[in-house]
Amino acid sequence: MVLFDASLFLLAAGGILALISNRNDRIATICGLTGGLGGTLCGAIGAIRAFLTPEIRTVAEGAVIQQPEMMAAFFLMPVTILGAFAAIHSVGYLKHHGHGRLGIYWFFYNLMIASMILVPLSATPVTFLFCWEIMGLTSFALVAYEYHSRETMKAAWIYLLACHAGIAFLIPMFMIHLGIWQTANATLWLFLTGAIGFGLKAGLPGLHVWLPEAHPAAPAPVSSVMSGAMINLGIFGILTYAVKSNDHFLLYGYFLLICGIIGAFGGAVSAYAQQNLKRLLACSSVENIGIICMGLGFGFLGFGYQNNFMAVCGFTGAFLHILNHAVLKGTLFLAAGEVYRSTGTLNMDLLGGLMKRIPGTGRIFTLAGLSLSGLPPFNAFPGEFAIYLAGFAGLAAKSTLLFVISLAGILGLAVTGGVVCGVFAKAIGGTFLGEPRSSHASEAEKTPVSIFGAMTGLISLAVIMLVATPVMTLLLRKMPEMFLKTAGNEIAQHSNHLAGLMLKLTAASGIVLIFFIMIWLLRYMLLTGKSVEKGPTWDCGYAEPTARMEYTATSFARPLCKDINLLSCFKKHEQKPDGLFPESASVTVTAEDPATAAWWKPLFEFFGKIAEKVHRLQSGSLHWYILMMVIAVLAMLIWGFVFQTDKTAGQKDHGKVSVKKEVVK
Amino acid sequence: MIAILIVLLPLISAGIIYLMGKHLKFGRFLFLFTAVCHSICSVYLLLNPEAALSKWDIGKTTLLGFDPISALFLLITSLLFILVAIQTHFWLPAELAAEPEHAAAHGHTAAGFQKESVFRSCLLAFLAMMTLVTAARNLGILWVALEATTLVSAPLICFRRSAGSVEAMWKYLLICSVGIAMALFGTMLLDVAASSGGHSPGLNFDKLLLTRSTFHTGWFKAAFIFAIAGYGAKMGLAPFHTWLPDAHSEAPGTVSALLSGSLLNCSFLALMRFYALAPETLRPFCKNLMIAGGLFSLGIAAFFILRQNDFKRMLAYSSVEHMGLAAILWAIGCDQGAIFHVCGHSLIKMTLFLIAGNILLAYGTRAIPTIGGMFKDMPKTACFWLIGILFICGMPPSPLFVTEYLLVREAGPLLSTAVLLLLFVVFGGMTKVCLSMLMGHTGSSAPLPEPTKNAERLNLIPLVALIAVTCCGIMWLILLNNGEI
Amino acid sequence: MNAFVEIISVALLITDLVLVISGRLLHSIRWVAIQGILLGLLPLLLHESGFGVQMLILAVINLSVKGILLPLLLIRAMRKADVRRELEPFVGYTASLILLLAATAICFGFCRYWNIAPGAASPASVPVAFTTMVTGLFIIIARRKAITQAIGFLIFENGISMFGICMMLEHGLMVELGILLDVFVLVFVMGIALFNINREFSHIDSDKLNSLGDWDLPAQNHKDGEAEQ
Amino acid sequence: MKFEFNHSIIWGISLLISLLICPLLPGIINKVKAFFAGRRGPRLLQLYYDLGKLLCKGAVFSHTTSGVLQLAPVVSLAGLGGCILLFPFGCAASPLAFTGDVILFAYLLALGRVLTVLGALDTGSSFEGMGASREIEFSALAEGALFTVIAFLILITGHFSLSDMLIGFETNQWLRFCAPMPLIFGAFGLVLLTEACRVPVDDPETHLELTMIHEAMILDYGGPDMALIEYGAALKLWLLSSIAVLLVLPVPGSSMFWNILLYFGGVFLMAILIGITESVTARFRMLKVPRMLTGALGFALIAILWIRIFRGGLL
Repeated sequence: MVLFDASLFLLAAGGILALISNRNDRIATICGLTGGLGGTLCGAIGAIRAFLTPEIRTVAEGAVIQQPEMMAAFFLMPVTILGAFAAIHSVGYLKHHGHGRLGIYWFFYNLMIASMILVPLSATPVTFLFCWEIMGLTSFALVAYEYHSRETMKAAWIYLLACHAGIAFLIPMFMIHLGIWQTANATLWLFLTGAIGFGLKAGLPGLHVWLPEAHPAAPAPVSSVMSGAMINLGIFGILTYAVKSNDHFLLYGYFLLICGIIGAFGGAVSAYAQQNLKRLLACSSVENIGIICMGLGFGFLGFGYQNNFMAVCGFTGAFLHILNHAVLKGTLFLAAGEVYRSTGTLNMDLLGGLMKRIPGTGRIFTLAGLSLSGLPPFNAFPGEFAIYLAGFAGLAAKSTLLFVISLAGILGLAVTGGVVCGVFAKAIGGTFLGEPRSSHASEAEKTPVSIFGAMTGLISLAVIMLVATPVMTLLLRKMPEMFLKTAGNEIAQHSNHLAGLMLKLTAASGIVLIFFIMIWLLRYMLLTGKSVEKGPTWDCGYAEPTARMEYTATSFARPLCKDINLLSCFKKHEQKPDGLFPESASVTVTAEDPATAAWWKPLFEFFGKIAEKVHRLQSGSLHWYILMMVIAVLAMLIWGFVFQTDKTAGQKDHGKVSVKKEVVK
Repeated sequence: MIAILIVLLPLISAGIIYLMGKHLKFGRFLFLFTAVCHSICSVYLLLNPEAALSKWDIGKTTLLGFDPISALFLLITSLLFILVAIQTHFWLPAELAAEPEHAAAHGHTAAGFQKESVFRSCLLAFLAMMTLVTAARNLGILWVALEATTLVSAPLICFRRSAGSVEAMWKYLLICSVGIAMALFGTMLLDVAASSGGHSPGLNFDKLLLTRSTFHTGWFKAAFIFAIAGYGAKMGLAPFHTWLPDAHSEAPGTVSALLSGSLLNCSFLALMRFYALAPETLRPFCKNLMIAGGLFSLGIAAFFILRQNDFKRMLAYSSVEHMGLAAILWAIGCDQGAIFHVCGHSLIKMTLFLIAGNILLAYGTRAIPTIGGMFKDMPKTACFWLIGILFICGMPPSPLFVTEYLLVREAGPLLSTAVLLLLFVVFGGMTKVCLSMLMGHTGSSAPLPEPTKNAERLNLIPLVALIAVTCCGIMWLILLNNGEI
Repeated sequence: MNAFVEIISVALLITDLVLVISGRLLHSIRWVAIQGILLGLLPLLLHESGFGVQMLILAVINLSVKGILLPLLLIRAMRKADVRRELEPFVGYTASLILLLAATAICFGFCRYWNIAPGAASPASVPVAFTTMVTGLFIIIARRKAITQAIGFLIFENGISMFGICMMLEHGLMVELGILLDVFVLVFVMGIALFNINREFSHIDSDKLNSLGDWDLPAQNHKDGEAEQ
Repeated sequence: MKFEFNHSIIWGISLLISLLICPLLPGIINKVKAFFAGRRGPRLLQLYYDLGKLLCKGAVFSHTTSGVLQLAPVVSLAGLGGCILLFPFGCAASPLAFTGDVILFAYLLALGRVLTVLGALDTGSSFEGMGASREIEFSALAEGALFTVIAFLILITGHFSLSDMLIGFETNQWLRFCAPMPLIFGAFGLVLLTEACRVPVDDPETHLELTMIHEAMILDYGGPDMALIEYGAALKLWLLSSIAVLLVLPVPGSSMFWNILLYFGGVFLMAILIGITESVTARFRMLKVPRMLTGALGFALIAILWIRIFRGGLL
């Protein structure tokens, strides 16, 4: 607890000092960074310690925060670790983006991290809600940090709406949670309100609309923290508050699994269609949250159907994926930020060839991208592997419903996997490979040390995590047990089994690596002593292929998007060449978010239309106003005396008599 | 005696300032002095319950006196007034100087202003009347005082003489007068209801409260309906609120701050008095009526805030919304919540109107689509504006977050869902507007440099108020967390 | 004394009917004055048990304010605003009369059917009071000129005080005086406002006072639709 | 399934043989095609000659490329190396098999593919970009069909490991589940043709780069890298053909000799089958391929439902 207190104090102090010294960029940065780093590191140590030696939760009377239990500690780890690396990254990133306002940035950044640490630590609902909302507000301030552009404005607005809508569901959720609202089906309502309220933060499908807006708008370190750590807190909320009862595992399971399938697939496809690199990453976050939800769904279904192997696999997969996604997505956003910093654009159709200009970033992005695609020797694979296993276990189960949903889950995961490979091929290829497509890319600036350091640190962490996967699997054993009242021996057994499989996976990764080295050596030997030349790209006879002839990221993605055109959101706008000597022709493909197109936009327009109709009431005519008053009074009178008579009839007679008496007197 | 003193003090000062119209400096000094004295008195009243409960008797009927709620309302009014007074002191010269510049920039002739002495004395008289409202223990006096607030605040609305402000004043006068006349009718009906038990207890609130169980229910129903219509008109309950956006948008920022922050509270106090008198059998009826009124206000306000093009009108509708919320809170029996809500709203709304005044000072227009990039052009004002808007929407640590939480807690699922939905619409509308003003690039109407500089200097009072509000909010949050609310 | 009350009630009803069909402002103001005088007489007639000094003072003030001062103020305002007639009302005079008659019938029927005011001075007086209130509101809603609306408000106010008088309510001197003072100042302020309106708009048709509103604003931009695009 | 020592030996020997003779498969296919076209066609061992020639050459790399281009063939082949260790060669379970290794298998194949795509994009060539784009398009869809086939296998065998799935499937079970076999074979066949870049999805031998997928992606390779790619392709074809064979052929289990014979014979038969397919069909229009792959998915799903509804699955 002392560690967390220290962490919060350092964060707060750093933030406030930075705000005070806003006028001096250097001092503000030093204050903010020191506070941020110190705070996150303290928090990280605290979180890891709490995770390794979980204690029973004891809440002192009137306490606001408490020692985290295992689940809270688990979700604190990405927050603190990512927070530290993103803080380092901020130093380099903001050199160009925040003159004179660095203090403000650091203030909000530190406050955001502090509130994110506080969310899992909250001891009471009110504290939780408060921290939750502060988390939303501070991150909103950071999203709106680059306030000049209209896009940022729109993004910030949508994000703010999402935060607030979340609270609007969470307050009722806590009312049910605390038993203040007594309703039938309390567990169902609790879960639904919680899932929507937290899902808005986590980016469950349909509720995810803020992600592709806010992440591109926010400064890269912030998007990194938001995407890697903050959306996980939504999952934390669902697991901690919305899931309460033991006997509704099937409800939770089916809900999360279906959400997960839709989210994973939809997220992958919309990520594939994006032109903006950070937007692509944001959509990919939706996809990964979908995968996490699938894991959790399988886990709950496992409990519901008393299939503990499935439960262990599902939960372990989900939790592993949470960690891996946090680190990898954090890295990717940091790298994307570096792309933006050095080129000034995130439009992949204008980038290209950055592998030669900012090679460090390129390599790290490639590595992280391949990892997040779930490809084997890399990080995200073990998590997905466990989830697949859970699905296989469900496939072999007796229940037909479970069979169908497991099949859907496996299929979803498989197709998602395929599409995600494309997503990252597009991101890596469009951004880093080939020839630069514009001067933005060809004049990219060099990477500062802080940025490179932050990214390298994170990616090394990923490597460590890959090696440590079997150990982590064992450590995560106790997490699923928390949902069951009784800790079963069986779970431990399955967990050990799974850890064994993970060990084999790690070994397989090692073997692939050894193969790789061997083949590379072979190739090296074959090429030594022979002529290795450089030449132009063979472009089927074109002597001088230019960058304009390259396949752009958009054109790369077009075929698959056309195949899977969700709600026809991918629209092609073309201006065909016209006449004998056509001067201009263009094709652009826009990808609108399916959820936005399907219901958010119509909903908002509906409200807008109501508003326009309602506006007629205030027409400016005094006569009408007074008529309205008279009508309202008449309506109230009629309501009061015609529709509510029965109760007061007796009273009235009584009154009449007494009045008469007075008259008689 | 302090009750009379606190009413008469501003009234006398008002008279003096009016009469010594040419001595501007003296007028300014007296104005501030009165405000300070008034707030000292009201603090004293709040701190000394015995003094607060002191009554002033004429012919055996108690006319003036305080109870804790009215003392609190008085304090809020007084506090608001002193803040507004200080703001006025600095704002007025800036506004007078800016008008010709704006006129030149927008190509219209400079509007005239009322005499400063008239403005100040009206403000003081307004304060006196609001004090009287809080002090009144007699429903007749309450009515008289509330009607008088309309009369003395009407000239304030057209401080800057333009067609719009005159029109707003006219509407304000007529709608409020018709409404308040209905309230008079309601008061009379209450008298009838009360005297049906045998002898008339008069209009003394305390006496009525003792005999309320013998009230004739039919008459009381009618009385309550007319009271809702009448005091609701003053308080801004839809559909009696129609004057509010016009008056608030046309009045200078400081006046709107008082209108919205104090006057609405006073009217709410009047309605609370009526509600308190309802016999037990009629409680559900009154409750339903209040909830319906509150919900309707909330709905109307929500949809007017959506697609609003005038930021001061938006604030006015927000007042309608919050009065609706307060009515609902009061009706569902969450008295503490209602009072907290009203107090929190007063402070925040005052801040917002003061800032709106500053924005108006800099830009010379209230049209939202033409304003943009305030973060760049007037950063301090922009920050405070954003914080204020978020606070008024109930983002923590705003006190309104606490009260909205209480509302949801007490109101039950159905009502809460409706309220939360409408609050969300409000939130969407307000933040949209707010962000479009703050972010992006300078819009079609650029701020004039000199007034902008002045406006940026006028942010002391908003800052103080926002800090106070934040402290309040955190305090209440702690109370809520400890289960003490 | 009941007979007198009835007579005055009928007279008040007649004033209502006249007011609703009167198009000339001066005419209307005069009839409002008559109404005020009748109303001032009413409490004197009601109290058979002798006049208190307090009541006498009140009656005198009431008579002078409602019967003389307010009409004078209104006439002054009318002169200043330079307007003589109510042109093209929203509801034609004949229709107004028919509507008012219907309203009268409803008020009477309503009071009779519910036996709404058994304690009133005279059975006819309460419905007349209601009718007067309705007349006032009707005039406010259905007439164009701002000054007519001020007149309408006075009629409405008269109706309310008539109700109070007929129900024999006593609010005490302070309250009565306060109410009177308020009404007086109100009309005074309205007069000033009328003058200002005339100066700013060069007319006092209150139906043309609709520049403030949310309906037909010049720049209706579709914010939300735009935002989602 | 127990891993006995002699099983492992058989597995090891079959593995080595497979590694050695896999370049024969393209030769067989070409011979079959030549036979149908009435030509003599290239030699059966043509690929060996080609590989030998390529291995002795130097290399030319584009200015545009970064290291990814050179990395791609190596990683692909390393991934395939991982795959072969999990595969039940010669109808003998791999000694390295473990629960769920089928996922690793599928994803290692995907790894190679993604790297190839990245390598193609690295050159900045429009044709290679086009090929890469199509590769992703088709493989994403094929992935679904592949996993449905895997689900089918799990359903009928109850095992999660590739070896157990493919060979733990005995004659009596085969008889029980033979009805949907053509469906599942069809589905996997289409996946195979897609993954191995054969007609009707891709045409490895055309001279119009616009119509190619895989071959378009490797336009910029030469020398040892090309050799690695060619060999990798052959190995992949071998692996996929083996799966197809093991998928539909019941394993008697009694005799090692028969198992091995069945295995190698089946693979060559498969090559001939591919050759025949290529001879009698033309390449599909690119637009039609996604529909075809969705059809494969449909086949597999129907097969699964068939099993589930009419046979109740194995478990």
